[in-house]
Amino acid sequence: MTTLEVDLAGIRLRNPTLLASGVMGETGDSLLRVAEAGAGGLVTKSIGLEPRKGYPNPTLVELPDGYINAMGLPGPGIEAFAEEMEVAKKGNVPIIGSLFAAVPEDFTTLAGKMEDYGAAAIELNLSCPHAKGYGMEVGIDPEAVGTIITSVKGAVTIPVMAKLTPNTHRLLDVARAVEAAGGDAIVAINTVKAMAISVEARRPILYNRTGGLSGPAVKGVGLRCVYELHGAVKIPIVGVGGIESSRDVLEYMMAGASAVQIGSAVGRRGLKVFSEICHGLTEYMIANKHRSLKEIVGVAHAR
Amino acid sequence: MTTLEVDLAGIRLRNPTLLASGVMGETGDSLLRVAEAGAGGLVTKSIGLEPRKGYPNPTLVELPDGYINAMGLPGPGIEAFAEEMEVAKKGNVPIIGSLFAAVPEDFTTLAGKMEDYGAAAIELNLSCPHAKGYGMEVGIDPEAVGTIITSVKGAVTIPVMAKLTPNTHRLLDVARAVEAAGGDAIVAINTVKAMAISVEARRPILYNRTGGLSGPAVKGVGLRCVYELHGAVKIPIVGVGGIESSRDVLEYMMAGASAVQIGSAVGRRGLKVFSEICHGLTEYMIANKHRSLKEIVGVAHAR
Amino acid sequence: MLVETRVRERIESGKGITTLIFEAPMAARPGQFVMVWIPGVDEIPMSLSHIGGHAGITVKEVGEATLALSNLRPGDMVGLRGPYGNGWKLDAKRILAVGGGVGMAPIIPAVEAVGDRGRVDVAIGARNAGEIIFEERARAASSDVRVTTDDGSHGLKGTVVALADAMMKEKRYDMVLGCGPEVMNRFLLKACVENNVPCQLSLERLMKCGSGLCGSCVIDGLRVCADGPVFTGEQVLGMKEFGKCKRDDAGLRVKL
Amino acid sequence: MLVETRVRERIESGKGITTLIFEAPMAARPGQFVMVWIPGVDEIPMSLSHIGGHAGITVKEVGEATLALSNLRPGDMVGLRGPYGNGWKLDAKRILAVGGGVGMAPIIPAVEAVGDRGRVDVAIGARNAGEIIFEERARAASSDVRVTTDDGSHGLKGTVVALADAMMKEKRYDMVLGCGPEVMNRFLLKACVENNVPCQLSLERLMKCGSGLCGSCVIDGLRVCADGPVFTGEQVLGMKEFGKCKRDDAGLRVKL
Ligand SMILES: Cc1cc2nc3c(=O)[nH]c(=O)nc-3n(C[C@H](O)[C@H](O)[C@H](O)COP(=O)(O)OP(=O)(O)OC[C@H]3O[C@@H](n4cnc5c(N)ncnc54)[C@H](O)[C@@H]3O)c2cc1C
Ligand SMILES: Cc1cc2nc3c(=O)[nH]c(=O)nc-3n(C[C@H](O)[C@H](O)[C@H](O)COP(=O)(O)OP(=O)(O)OC[C@H]3O[C@@H](n4cnc5c(N)ncnc54)[C@H](O)[C@@H]3O)c2cc1C
Ligand SMILES: Cc1cc2nc3c(=O)[nH]c(=O)nc-3n(C[C@H](O)[C@H](O)[C@H](O)COP(=O)(O)O)c2cc1C
Ligand SMILES: Cc1cc2nc3c(=O)[nH]c(=O)nc-3n(C[C@H](O)[C@H](O)[C@H](O)COP(=O)(O)O)c2cc1C
Ligand code: FES
Ligand code: FES
Repeated sequence: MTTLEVDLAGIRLRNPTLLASGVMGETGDSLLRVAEAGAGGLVTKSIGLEPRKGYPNPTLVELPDGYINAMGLPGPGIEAFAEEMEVAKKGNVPIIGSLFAAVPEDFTTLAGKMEDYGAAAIELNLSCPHAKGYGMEVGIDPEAVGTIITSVKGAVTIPVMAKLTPNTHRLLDVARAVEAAGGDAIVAINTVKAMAISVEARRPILYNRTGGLSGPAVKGVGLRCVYELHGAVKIPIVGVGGIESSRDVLEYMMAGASAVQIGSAVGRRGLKVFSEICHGLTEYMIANKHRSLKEIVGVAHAR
Repeated sequence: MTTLEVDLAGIRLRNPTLLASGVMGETGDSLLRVAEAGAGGLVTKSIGLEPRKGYPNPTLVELPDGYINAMGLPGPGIEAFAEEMEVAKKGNVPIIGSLFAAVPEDFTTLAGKMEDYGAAAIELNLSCPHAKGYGMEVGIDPEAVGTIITSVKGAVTIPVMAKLTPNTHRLLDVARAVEAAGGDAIVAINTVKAMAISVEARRPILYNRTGGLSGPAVKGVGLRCVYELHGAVKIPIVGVGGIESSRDVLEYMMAGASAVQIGSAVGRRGLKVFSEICHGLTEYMIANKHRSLKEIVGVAHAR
Repeated sequence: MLVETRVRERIESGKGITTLIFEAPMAARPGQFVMVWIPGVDEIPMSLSHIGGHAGITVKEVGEATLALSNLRPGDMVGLRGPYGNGWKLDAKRILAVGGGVGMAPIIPAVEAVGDRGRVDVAIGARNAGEIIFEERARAASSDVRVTTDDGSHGLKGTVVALADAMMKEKRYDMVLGCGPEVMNRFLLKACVENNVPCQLSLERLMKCGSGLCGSCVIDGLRVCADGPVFTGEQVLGMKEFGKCKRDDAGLRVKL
Repeated sequence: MLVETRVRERIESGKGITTLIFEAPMAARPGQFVMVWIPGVDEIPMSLSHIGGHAGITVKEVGEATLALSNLRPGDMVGLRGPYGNGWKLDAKRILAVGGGVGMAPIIPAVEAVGDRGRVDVAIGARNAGEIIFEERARAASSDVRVTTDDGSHGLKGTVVALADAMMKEKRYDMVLGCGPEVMNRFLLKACVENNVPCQLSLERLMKCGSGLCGSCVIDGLRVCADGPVFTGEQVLGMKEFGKCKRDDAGLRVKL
């Protein structure tokens, strides 16, 4: 029988499609629903130390080929997230706890709690383009990132992944720093810093003015990052950005991704996107006589 | 009467729409045709010291919302470009000579020739994402960029503009270096580094593997860069990226652009895009009782 | 996609309840909603009380954004995105539509869409006469429209749920549509279960993205914006959080 | 948008001339072309010799990419993007279609599209019998098909331009369609001018983007990919570069 199972840094996933952070990931019940819809694993909303309201609305702009969002990292904070994890775990798929913080110590504290709550891995959000003091503001400096990875690795026994930003020319340097510090995987990409302006209102639409571009518009950027990362580091890569079909997943895997995440397509295509993609992947594997998806990871690098 | 005239670093443009570099800009006759189609000014293909064939095909990938290209900076070289400029000048609109080089001395040589040929200004391509040794490889380092601007400014009397890349977190630092070195304007953005993969062929589609994303997909990125630049430097900004309609132009101007460039839309919409945009701008100005487009530059920054 | 439009007409539909008709058209199903951006203020969800030719909403003043909306004048600009959500299913043979207060906003286009005065009855309730809205539109589209107010200032005195309960006992319906405050929805659901009539309820939760992404609007795992706002009675019966708690801006549970 | 497809059928249409029919359908107008990607080799422009149900091209071996294409076998993969270009205008009453060698590729779908055997005549020319293609398709669609070869090995001996000239003198046409080597196009244009018959010519230049962007395919200011490949006789008469020079990969002028 064809299996879509993949191994991601030691975690077994029933299929390579993970829910991306920030989409339906704030509450246990919504995470559970995504598991039921067929996702191979779940990444939580990026959780911080304290509850945060996020930015006032508008927090989202819809474009023909994607979204620009500036939610502002809303979330209940790590304490309250315990009960959400309890519920989410009923989905019986690995849960990756996404975390944001400004300094290594806070990342360590958060990661420890996430491990206690039963997370299968940690994803460090070093890449949010629109929250002051967090995310990409720390994620563009290889040294700072190395320090964070070292600290978090020292504090937990589960795999630690770093989610990186494409908004820098230093992506590969940062990724090498993650690998050197013992990080277990790279997740790429987070959103591309962008903006939308209303001509009638003569002002930026988003409350935060700038936000992050996601969806099909950024697929080419994500593919390029994954392809370049595959050539630069040996740890596994998780591809994210504009994935809406099994073909998109195959492109990412051929570029070098061991697994993928899906965010915007949940809004644009609906929750059925997970099962539809898995169906398409299975068909592809049968047609091409593959026994494991591992066989296609990185094949686009051969010449 | 309503006028669309704008001033860009001392150059008078009959309207704010310039042809972007690399599109129909390699031969005098094609530049002339774009002038006849209504463009307010023309930017030439980026010209180097020697003739270059560029990359073999495929050099272009078409996407629903844009293109990914890796032409590889083909061009006849600065000597042979003299006769093209002679022809292009018949269009009676300002011609901005785009140049690429690896070191300041070469930029200086090229700029001197372009001035001799009758260019109204120089645009330095510090931002091409896919030509080894050129473009963005030099354009992400504020110091190196400052040196180039200083040298070129010392060699010509016409305005010198720097075209910058969004593929870095240092955009504003680079722009400030341009301003400090006496640069006359910033042009943003060049393409966003991206890639396309063929599942059937199991390889990148472009000969050069990676290329640059342009068209509507990057409009939000360009708007963000122009908006941020407007807050960071006082020299004028030329907005580029995904412009296809008068509304797009208004968004860029409200974000802070004094003029705009149009590239991909020439392929997607046809040459009529210039006159259609100008028509839309005139209608907007009449409806909103503006006497000069200057009145809307940067208005999205007011709160 | 954001549609930038202007207020074409402003109608005071009731006390503190304002209807805004916009220049922009909006092809939508009854029960769908839009995210309304009031530049410089906020962006909030509003049911479409008018669909087709010109989009229209009916807003009750409860806080900063609804106040700003209520004060808009013809010519003022708003941004609309949508329509979002599923809307009502209207294929039942005999429908009872029940609206409480501004809950009539998503109900009235459904009543009109049935297109057969005999197939749909309407029960309208509010605290007092001033808050009864769309009674005339209802009478134009239905041959049995009844009204209640808490204080008896118009129509019967009592709650709209009591009225709906009586109507279900008096006539045979095979579908109830309901929209109002959550406590009304809760009792209406109870009445429907007791009278053995299936129902659909339009629910509300805090909305940010409106597009099924952020998860801020969930009741249990269901997104009000994308899986609702209209849910079947069975779905609502399965909701642990319905009538009990909601989520605040940080995603923390708050008791209702 | 790149369509990844496979070769469905391979037909040797003539000596060194191969027709490839692909799995993918292609809705196109006669005279349009596609950019054909042969992975690992190149991407080159090819007229569509078959449109509709399955896309087809007819390729003459002249260099690396055309050789690779000719050697493809059923099941092999190519990428297609397009269709690009304007295609022929076919509204004239009496048409003479003139194809030289593989120049028949964009001509034959036009002949078939006229859909009236009496409205279109065809003149086919080539160096020798082996290079005459699509004669049968032409006969099926036209009641007057004539053939010439340089060496007289099939049909009349002589050039297709001489044949066309004779036909123009013999019958009345109000449009000539022509495609072949540039020297043939040049003399055909001359003959049409002399016989006072309007014409359309399909031209070729080096193509990179195929999409009207890069400017590598220009003749004077006109892009063969986007403004052509079919140009009117008047347009061609106005071209300083036609028949004289073309541009190389670097955009430098090269004598023809
Ligand atoms: C799908 C949907 C359709 C809606 N349709 C309409 C409509 O047609 N007409 C109308 O008047 N209102 C409608 N609402 C409710 C409306 O969106 C809120 O009243 C509005 O967001 C409050 O904003 P505010 O800034 O004025 O008040 P705030 O200052 O935010 O709050 C004032 C009070 O209203 C409560 N509140 C805030 N937001 C909501 C919410 N989303 N749901 C329930 N209570 C809330 C607060 O808890 C507080 O008690 C709808 C809500 C949803 C989710
Ligand atoms: C719109 C258009 C439609 C075409 N349709 C067909 C077709 O239906 N069938 C067909 O066989 N060919 C067609 N061609 C020509 C075909 O694209 C070229 O023969 C091919 O690109 C040559 O590639 P190569 O690598 O095999 O040869 P190369 O090694 O590149 O060159 C071999 C020889 O061909 C010449 N050449 C190369 N490219 C071109 C070109 N674009 N135009 C003219 N001469 C060229 C070179 O100068 C050289 O003499 C068409 C060209 C255009 C522009
Ligand atoms: C509404 C929204 C909220 C997001 N929130 C987060 C977040 O909290 N943490 C994070 O690492 N990424 C966040 N992202 C980024 C996504 O996880 C993902 O990297 C990005 O959207 C690209 O993938 P997509 O094109 O599939 O959406 C968010 C994206 C969206 C659209
Ligand atoms: C085919 C192509 C070739 C280009 N060549 C150049 C170039 O030589 N120099 C340059 O500075 N920019 C070049 N660009 C970038 C454009 O000038 C422009 O910055 C970019 O495409 C974004 O604008 P658009 O969305 O309007 O195309 C090229 C773009 C395209 C699509
Ligand atoms: S409001 Fe964001 S998911 Fe419903
Ligand atoms: S091939 Fe690029 S413009 Fe024609």
